[in-house]
Amino acid sequence: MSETVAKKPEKTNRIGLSRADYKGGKSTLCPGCGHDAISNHIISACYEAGVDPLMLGKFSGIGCSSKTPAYFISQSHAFNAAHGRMPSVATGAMLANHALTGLAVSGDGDTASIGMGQFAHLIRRNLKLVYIIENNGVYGLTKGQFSATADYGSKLKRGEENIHGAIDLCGLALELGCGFVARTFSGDKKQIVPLLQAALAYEGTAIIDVISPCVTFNNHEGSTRSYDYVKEHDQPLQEIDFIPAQEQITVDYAEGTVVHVPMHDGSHLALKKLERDYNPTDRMAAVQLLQEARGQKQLLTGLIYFNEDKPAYAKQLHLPEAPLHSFKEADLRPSREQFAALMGSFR
Amino acid sequence: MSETVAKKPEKTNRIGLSRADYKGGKSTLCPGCGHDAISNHIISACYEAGVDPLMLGKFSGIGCSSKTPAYFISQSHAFNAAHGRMPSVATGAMLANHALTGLAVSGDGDTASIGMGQFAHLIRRNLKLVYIIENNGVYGLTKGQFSATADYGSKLKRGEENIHGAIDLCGLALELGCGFVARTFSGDKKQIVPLLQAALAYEGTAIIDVISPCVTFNNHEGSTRSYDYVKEHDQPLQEIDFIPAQEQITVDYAEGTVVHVPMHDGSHLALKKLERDYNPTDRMAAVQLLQEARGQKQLLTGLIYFNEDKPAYAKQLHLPEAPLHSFKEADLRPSREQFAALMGSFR
Amino acid sequence: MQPIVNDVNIRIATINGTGSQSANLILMRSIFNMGIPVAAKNLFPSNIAGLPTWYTVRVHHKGYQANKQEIDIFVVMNPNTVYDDIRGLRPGAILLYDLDMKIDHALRADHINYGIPFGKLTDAASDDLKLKKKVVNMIYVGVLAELLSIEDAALKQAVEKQFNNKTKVVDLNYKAIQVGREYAREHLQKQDPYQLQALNATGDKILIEGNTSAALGALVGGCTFLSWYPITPSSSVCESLIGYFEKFRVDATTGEKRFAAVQAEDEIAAVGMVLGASWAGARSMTATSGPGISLMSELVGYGYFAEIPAVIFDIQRMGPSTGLPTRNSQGDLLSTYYLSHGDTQHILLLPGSVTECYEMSQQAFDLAEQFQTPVFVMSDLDLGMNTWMTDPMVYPETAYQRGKVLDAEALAALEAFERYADRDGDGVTYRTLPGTRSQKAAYFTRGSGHNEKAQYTEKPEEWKRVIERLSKKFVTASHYVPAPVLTPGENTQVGLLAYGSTHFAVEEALDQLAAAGHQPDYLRVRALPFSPDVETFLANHTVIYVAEQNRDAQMARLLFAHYPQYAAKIKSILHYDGSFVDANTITAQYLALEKGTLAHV
Amino acid sequence: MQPIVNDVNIRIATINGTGSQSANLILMRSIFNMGIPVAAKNLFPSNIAGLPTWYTVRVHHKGYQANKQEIDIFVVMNPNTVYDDIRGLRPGAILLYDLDMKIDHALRADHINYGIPFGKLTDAASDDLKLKKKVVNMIYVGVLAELLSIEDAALKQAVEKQFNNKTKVVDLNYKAIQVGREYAREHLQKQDPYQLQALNATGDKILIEGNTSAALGALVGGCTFLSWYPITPSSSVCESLIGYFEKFRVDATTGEKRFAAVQAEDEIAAVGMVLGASWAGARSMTATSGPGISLMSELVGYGYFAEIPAVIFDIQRMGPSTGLPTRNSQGDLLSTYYLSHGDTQHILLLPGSVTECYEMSQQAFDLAEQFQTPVFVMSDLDLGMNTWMTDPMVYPETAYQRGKVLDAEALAALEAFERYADRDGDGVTYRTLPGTRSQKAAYFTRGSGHNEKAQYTEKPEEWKRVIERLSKKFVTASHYVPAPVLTPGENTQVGLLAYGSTHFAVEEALDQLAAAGHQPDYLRVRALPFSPDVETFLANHTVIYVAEQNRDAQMARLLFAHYPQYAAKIKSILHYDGSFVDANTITAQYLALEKGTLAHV
Ligand SMILES: Cc1ncc(C[n+]2csc(CCOP(=O)(O)OP(=O)(O)O)c2C)c(N)n1
Ligand SMILES: Cc1ncc(C[n+]2csc(CCOP(=O)(O)OP(=O)(O)O)c2C)c(N)n1
Ligand code: SF4
Ligand code: SF4
Ligand SMILES: [Mg+2]
Ligand SMILES: [Mg+2]
Repeated sequence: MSETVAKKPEKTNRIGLSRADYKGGKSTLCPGCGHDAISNHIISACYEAGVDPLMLGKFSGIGCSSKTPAYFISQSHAFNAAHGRMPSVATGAMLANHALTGLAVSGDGDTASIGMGQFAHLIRRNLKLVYIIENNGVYGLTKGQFSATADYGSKLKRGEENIHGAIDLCGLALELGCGFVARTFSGDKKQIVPLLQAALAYEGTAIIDVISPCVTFNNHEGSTRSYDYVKEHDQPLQEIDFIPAQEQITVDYAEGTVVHVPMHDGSHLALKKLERDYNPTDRMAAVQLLQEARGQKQLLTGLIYFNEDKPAYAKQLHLPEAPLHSFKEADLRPSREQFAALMGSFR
Repeated sequence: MSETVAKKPEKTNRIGLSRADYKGGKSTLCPGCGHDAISNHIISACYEAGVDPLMLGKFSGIGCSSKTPAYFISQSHAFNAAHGRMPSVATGAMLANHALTGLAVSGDGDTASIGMGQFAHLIRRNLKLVYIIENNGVYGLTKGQFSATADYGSKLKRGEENIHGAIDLCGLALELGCGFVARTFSGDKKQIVPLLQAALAYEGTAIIDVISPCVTFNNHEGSTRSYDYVKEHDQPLQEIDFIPAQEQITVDYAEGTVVHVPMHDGSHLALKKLERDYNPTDRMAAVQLLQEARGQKQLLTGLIYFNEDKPAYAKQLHLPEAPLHSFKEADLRPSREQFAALMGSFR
Repeated sequence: MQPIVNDVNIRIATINGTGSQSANLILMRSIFNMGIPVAAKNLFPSNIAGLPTWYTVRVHHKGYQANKQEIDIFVVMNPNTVYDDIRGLRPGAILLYDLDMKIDHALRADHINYGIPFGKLTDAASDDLKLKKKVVNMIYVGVLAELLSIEDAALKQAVEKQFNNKTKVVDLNYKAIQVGREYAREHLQKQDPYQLQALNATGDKILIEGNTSAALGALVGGCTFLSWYPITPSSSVCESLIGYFEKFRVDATTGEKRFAAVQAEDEIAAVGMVLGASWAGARSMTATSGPGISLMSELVGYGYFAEIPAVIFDIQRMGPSTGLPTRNSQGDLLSTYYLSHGDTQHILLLPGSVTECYEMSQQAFDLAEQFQTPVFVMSDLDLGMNTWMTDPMVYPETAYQRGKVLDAEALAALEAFERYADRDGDGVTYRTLPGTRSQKAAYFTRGSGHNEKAQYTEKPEEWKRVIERLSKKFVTASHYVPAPVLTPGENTQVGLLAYGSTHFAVEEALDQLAAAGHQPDYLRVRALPFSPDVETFLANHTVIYVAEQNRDAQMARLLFAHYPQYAAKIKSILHYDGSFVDANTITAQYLALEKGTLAHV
Repeated sequence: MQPIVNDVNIRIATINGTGSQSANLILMRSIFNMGIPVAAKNLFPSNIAGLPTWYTVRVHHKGYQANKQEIDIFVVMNPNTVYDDIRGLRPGAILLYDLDMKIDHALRADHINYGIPFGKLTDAASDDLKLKKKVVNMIYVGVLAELLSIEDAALKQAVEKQFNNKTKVVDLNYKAIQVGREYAREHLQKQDPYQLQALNATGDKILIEGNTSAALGALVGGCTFLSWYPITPSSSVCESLIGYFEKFRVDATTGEKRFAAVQAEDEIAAVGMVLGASWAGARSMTATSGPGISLMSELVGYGYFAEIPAVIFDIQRMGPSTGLPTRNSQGDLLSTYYLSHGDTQHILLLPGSVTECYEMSQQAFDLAEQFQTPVFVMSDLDLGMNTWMTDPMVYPETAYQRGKVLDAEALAALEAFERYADRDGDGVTYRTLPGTRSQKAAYFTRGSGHNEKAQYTEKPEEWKRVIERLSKKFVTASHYVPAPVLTPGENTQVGLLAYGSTHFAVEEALDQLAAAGHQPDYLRVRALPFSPDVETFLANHTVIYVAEQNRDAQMARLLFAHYPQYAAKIKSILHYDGSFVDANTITAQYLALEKGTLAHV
């Protein structure tokens, strides 16, 4: 009696999931907030990369930005930690089960102010984790005070001028030995999605500093994080293609126009040259680039540095594949004989 | 009846004090500890610079290194703070009375581990403060665990190898916009004393990373902070002369062999070239230098970077010359009329 | 229908970020301008825009300012909460709703329902599309003005104040109010009993938030150093203070600033800077809320033990953890009193009104310097961020109490200076400031064991001497902190004890209880350590009910700690759902306890 | 002279960093090898080398292990403390000193003074200048061996153990001991009553430090994740555990490690990692001391409220602040129980012996997972870093209690998964681990207000439901934590209550009190929340003395908090000068309280 209506088959990804399988709860951020755009890009990147939601761990701190893991990929476990403490929480979780894919979202306040110490030490340990900073130069959730990434001389809504220099989180990451450093803009889907895919494939801490305007508190004249300002100053370093391990390189790139960056898992980044010749695998060039950008108040976006030669932390620690919780009494206790011998040693 | 024995007049400094006026309590550190040598150098530098002990504030955190303010210049007030929290304490004190000269001693654990966040933000604010890190690569006081400045692959006494890369506090300071960055060795009095004098004259945060061997826990084969290792690898960048404002330059330096670095207060650094041509006022050169040193496992000591173009924090805040505690009710309260008007505004 | 005059509770449901705040303030202030007591409670979400917000204006001739759960008039502007709002509204109350919401099916017959065509009316108020959004809220002000007979002059004055006398804006908004008023006059038939009639009860009173008055207290109290890290609901203490600093503390000729205000990188740094600045002699403060207090724990212990003044405002919100950042609680008492490891106890001031936020803010600086220790001002979101009616703050007549500080001259008269010697036998020792021009001045400040000379020691008897002196100092302080306030009742057997923002609900509850034949003595505690009067109160009653806004009966536990002999007599009245406590809650629990139907906590 | 057999208290004063530790251990162990009970207290400074250290070996046939202030034999090797040491030594005691110190003028006639020519004797023991420094301490071992009749076999065995049977070192040191022994035999005339006689009282007992046994407990208790930041006196918990990990948890074939140990950048990061790892399912722990506990405050509140297991060892030292890092206290009880802002209360385990350090270390992991909350093991420096004699630890026979974790299969059987729903009515809810292969598994962990589904909420009733359930969970936990241990006395009117390391002094005090005609019931409390038995004990006695090592009567205050009805009956016996508490202190205060001469605290 019932008729089956033939539905148009939904498009699915590598692991058979549709984009809808990556959706999250309804956002409660201000309409137009850059952070919401980033949530969408994360969904796109995870969908396209075929990330398994059941094996994804989402981490964040406190702030408007840190709320966003509630707005993407509800099928994944999430740990919305305390302010500035996400890196340590993620470290514990990702060591306890390093088969998980770790995706972290933080804000400039959460990372560069209260979270500075943990951020630095996360990078030092090279925990495998995609670490996204949704950088708007202010504390959104507490109503618009300057953060430590606000530019010198930039202005708050009510006119107050910043007397401090900005902390450059990319520069810092580079200095601390990070092997994946990128800067991008919440509005540049074409740049951010492949960067996220590459970061997801990267064997270590991948830092992505995303300029993400706060429409409510930092989108005015005098701000250097407003949509207008960012659009005007954004200078992409490259055009980025991410080619997953499973796919062949199908595009033919003209000789000399593309830097190829192979990744450990067989995937691949193709960086098409734009204005300048830039090799993101040259650390010194990266340092120089950032220094220059700061001096000339440029906003250079793209892959700033890539180097995969350090083992990720879990590897360094020789962790087994299985999660630590899976081990049983017999795996964890010394034998009765070993124990007795140990007791003997205390006599 | 009593005879006055004519004593040989003691040598005194610019403000009429003898070196004895700068002495401290008896050290309780291990005999041979690098930190004790540094205390002596601090005494020398303060004596020679004519620092007024009554106007000196000594600050430290927790660690063997942080104990040392008890061992020099007892006539000065000292604040031996909690572990890793000295930068904030010093910030408060030095803003409350910025006529004080601020001298801070910390350890690599105190600064690069628990103190990382405060260290970074101190530099960002450019508080006028001489900040000495007595860097031995271990936590001395807790008996020799690796600190975050221990080199990759270096070994603990009982053989454990470091799996992490070192945090380079000079590199970090540079990245964070510090205008006075130096590295030196506790055993190199000739280098450290003029550096300290220059730092005392500097109008902002002056970072001096002093390699200071821990004889008890990190002076063995396999350590990269042992006396032997450091002596073998130390490559001074320059020969440093500090010429105070009051003095004339008397030495004749041969053309091209010396970089002159004038300071805001009229004093002056003369940096005599050694092996390499190095200009410490070029930020990019400094970055390059450190990068190179790390790559080649060199220990380059001397003045790494100097730039005095940022105003110190107290200036930025337009603080009056007088200490904040000196203001009275009449200075601090609005007038009766102003107050009444204010009340009116709440109606 | 018997008119109910000057006793009405009006709630407006909106979405945050839609700018209803101006309208609500105008509503409140216009009633205030008529000489009728008002108070407001703002229930806002922990987010920036798009979530439900409820603003409640309470009008009461007696001046009740506590929260009241029962709403008389409910203006529902938020389609997302309208069904819940209607469901929760008591029978007989007025519902004022937007006809465009099309909620006829949800209206209840036991409400007085007034539908307003907001869309149409805003069209009438302005042609400008942008402005329409802004004035829509003025419409309900006009409707309410008509319903309750708010005078035009009072309204006009409120609008002018709100918009700083900017003629164009004033006119636009006033016009919108009139549009609402006219609509109501023409289309609504008053079926409710609520009326406002001009009174003379607001005199020279002011409307102010506790955080603003706390900032004012710090300003006149001589604070010269502020370090803070933003956190709701404390940020406005610091932001207001900075505003006052910039206004009153900048030398007009030199531009020099007689203050330093630092936005710290976190709360640990904030309190670290405060300790440093206090050590160097500046009157220093920070303000935070629960999570910040937790983070400050280690350094507060340092301040306690090394004896450094510090003023710390805790504008309490609902915890534990991140909890409900925009909801109220008195839940930090225990953890703050015992803040930090080891044997520590801190001075807590417990302001019970916005006036006391102002007064205790000043006292805190005096006490911190007199007793050389961190002093906490335990305010809360209710006091701090809601608007309260109160007498104008009094210009301070007294000099700062700067405590025992030895200058060079004083030192010259001494043989030797010992930082931690109890010369006066009161547990309070003398300090010097860095920069003092005397060779005797210096001492070594440390958080480790020290003797009278501030030298490191591990000797048992020296250690004991210091921490016993700290206990003695604490006892001395109990005679200096604000004493409790007793409101005698008729029944001298039963005591009711409360503190902080709970006071207002208790005041109202006392009237309710009196009507039911209960007239306990009421003691409002204002500080820890407890003044001797607290013991007297406990001793003199056979049962003492302690009313507070937390789950764990925190004040009661502190009373147990200090008066175990009376512990058995103490019973708790508790409120801890995050809402501002109201009189009914207290009355109901009191009566149940008296009847024995409520299990004693 | 009546000989005193197997009851002697020997103290050695040295300078730290001079390597006396081996000698002291050999001395202790050789007595132990004779079957005589021993225990040691190491009083060391908070520095690395050059400051005074006192090591005390207590020998007692009854097995008393508490500190004893009165010294019978004092070996003074430290010229910097010799005068003070002599001054403090009780009349009649033996002084063993270095003749090279030239202190004849300071010797007291009321001591038995034995001067030893250490310089000459070390010359005899070794020609090597470097070795001389090392063996000098063996000389006094030899002298004492002779004085007290320690058997050579027992000595030899101790030396061999100390130096891992390395023949050359063993021979060298044993020779030095013999040099000492011979000197004593030839030159000293025994004038004292102290004698050791072989006993059978050490059986298969072991000598162990509490931190070592805690680490062992964590090892067998299934800990797989450790994050820590060094701090005295807790570091050795972590360092021992890492040693055991490396020894027992590395797969011999693959080299894979079934643990992760991270030296964190500070204590906040350490506990953050623990929460993250526990959340992902690993049994996780950290160890710290007071300052670290304070720093962990915010995140511990997170763990409490978001309900995440965590095991945290607090090896208490003397606070507040940096305090005395190498001195003892039970001073973190209150601040840890109430750690973090808002209404929080934590499970505290209170080990009263090194054996319980081992057992409770295991229980802590079970309880943390069963109740999904941070669990603190409140040890202290006395238990943790001193060497205690005890029965061998028992190999665990029970399976891990991993609490309510739903796997994919369990989820399949459910309609929906609600993280915070109280399905069993015991306040304990179900959790899932990330990586679970079920689409129902995921939930959003947050420290902010949440409902049963872990969704954000600000609704008063939802908030209240969650924090009331947390209270209920805490009550459930009170039935699972280790129950108190009752030692009945004869006088059932008077109760004595203690916990933790105070136990040993109490045990000995009970014998002293019995001799004086007092025989109270003794309850040793082992955990918070209090088991129901604690209430029974309070109810059944007319007065209860609570003995503890802090200034503020912290346990007493916790008893007041939970049993206000009995608060008036509770009196405190306190010790807080940093030294390890001894029986005399307890007995004296007890008797004074009974007599009414000690003011009740
Ligand atoms: C310990 C602590 N301190 C302060 C706060 C208050 N707070 C919440 S979010 C925030 C800043 C958020 O800024 P950012 O990380 O830049 O996020 P954004 O809102 O701008 O996205 C602060 C200070 C807190 N939640 N916890
Ligand atoms: C909050 C806190 N955590 C841990 C400690 C223990 N602690 C004392 S000193 C120290 C490390 C010191 O290392 P470093 O700063 O390098 O000084 P050093 O002793 O090597 O000179 C630590 C971890 C402490 N005092 N406080
Ligand atoms: S306040 Fe700013 S950062 Fe926060 S949600 Fe709104 S636009 Fe985004
Ligand atoms: S332990 Fe090391 S750092 Fe500490 S005093 Fe000794 S040598 Fe110096
Ligand atoms: Mg931000
Ligand atoms: Mg060090």
